[in-house]
Amino acid sequence: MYLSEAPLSLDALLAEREHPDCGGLAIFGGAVRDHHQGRAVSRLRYTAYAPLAERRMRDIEAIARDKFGAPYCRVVHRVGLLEIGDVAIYCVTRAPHRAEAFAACRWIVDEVKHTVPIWKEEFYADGTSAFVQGCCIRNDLEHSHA
Amino acid sequence: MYLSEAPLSLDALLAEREHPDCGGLAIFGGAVRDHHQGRAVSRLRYTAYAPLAERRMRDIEAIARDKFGAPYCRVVHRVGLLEIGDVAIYCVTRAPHRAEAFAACRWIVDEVKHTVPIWKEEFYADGTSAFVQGCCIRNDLEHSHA
Amino acid sequence: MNIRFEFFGVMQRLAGGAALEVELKRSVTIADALDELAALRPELRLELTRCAVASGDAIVLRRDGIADGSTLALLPPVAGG
Amino acid sequence: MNIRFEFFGVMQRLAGGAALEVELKRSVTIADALDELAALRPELRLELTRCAVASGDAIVLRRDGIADGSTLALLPPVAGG
Repeated sequence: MYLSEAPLSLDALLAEREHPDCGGLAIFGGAVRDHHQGRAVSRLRYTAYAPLAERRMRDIEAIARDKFGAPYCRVVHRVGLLEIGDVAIYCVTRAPHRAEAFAACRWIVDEVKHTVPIWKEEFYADGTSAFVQGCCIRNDLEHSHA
Repeated sequence: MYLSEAPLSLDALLAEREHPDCGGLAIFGGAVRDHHQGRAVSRLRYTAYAPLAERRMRDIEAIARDKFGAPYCRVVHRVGLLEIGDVAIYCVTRAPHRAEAFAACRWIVDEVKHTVPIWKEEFYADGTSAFVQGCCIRNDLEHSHA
Repeated sequence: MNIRFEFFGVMQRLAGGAALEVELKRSVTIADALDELAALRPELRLELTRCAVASGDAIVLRRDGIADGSTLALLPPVAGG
Repeated sequence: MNIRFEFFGVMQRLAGGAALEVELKRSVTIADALDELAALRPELRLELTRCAVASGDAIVLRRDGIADGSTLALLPPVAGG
């Protein structure tokens, strides 16, 4: 499971497997903040293009396992309406030592933010809303026509 | 609570407070591995000098809050006999953004390992045991007589 | 040929809907198809330059060809996490 | 004067116990006290050079003075986490 309409469960991710060879467990959780760039945020909506999002999240996990030597790498992202304090993303990594676990965790979260087709719409206390400026994921800008 | 004979509860640490201004949650867990420097480990015993250990862990949290701008920093360490897979240390940090949360978490874990009077005795599959080589915490080596 | 465009993120707001089926007259490549879409819906033109285009679970390039009956997902800059 | 030494980590194994009460003859500083302990228990001498010394929740230095009835915790290199 990569995308979830239901609240994310850290316990479920932690229970997925036993890891007697992994001494380091790193976790990142990204929660909804009550403000962004000076504006009061009341809630968020995340949407995703699921076919590519799930494929990329799976690929990111696999790359991280190799790149950092972290045998267990998992990342999940919430979609739908979220309230302040709700967790939008959890990443859990396990590696023999803490350095690799931290590095893998950080890298995965950055990759998901920068490359996975997920969008964040902020709803403000004043009743307006806006999509948060993001990262362009075109990989053909040299060949651009449109 | 800084030192615990009972198994550490991550849920308890996560529930300690609400943090509407903190979007980044970083967690580190250090678990007992089944081997160390090529030897098969069957269990560990952690012991501590509690008066100084607890004071230092409290100080490390306070320094991390200031140093990294991470309003919530907590670290707990298990003492007593631990089995393979048992968690020896949990560190939980919350900050407005993920960079500070990760940095604070990493720094705290390193500080605890290097400066807090806790000792690790490894019991091997062959029935022997040894204290793990650690970090000297004397701060008066210039004035050393003994 | 008939192409179904699907809109995500801010594209959905700009397009006023989740999808649009269009009969394209002269398109051979993805780039052609986006040009025809922009001609039909000028309000999408600027944001289209920032969109990746996906078909199923893969990104397709502007120079790639298109087939009748395709669905193209238009993916503006992403902001998960 | 009477001093109680408490042993932690590998010091406890070397000393064969958790604590030792000693009547010191000629000690003024912590360094003196550790010298007298090492004279009484030569098997501790090497590891003592790597020990920090604590009194309550504070580290004390080799040059600090000692008082009759003190308890000194001997803390070898640490390895938590």
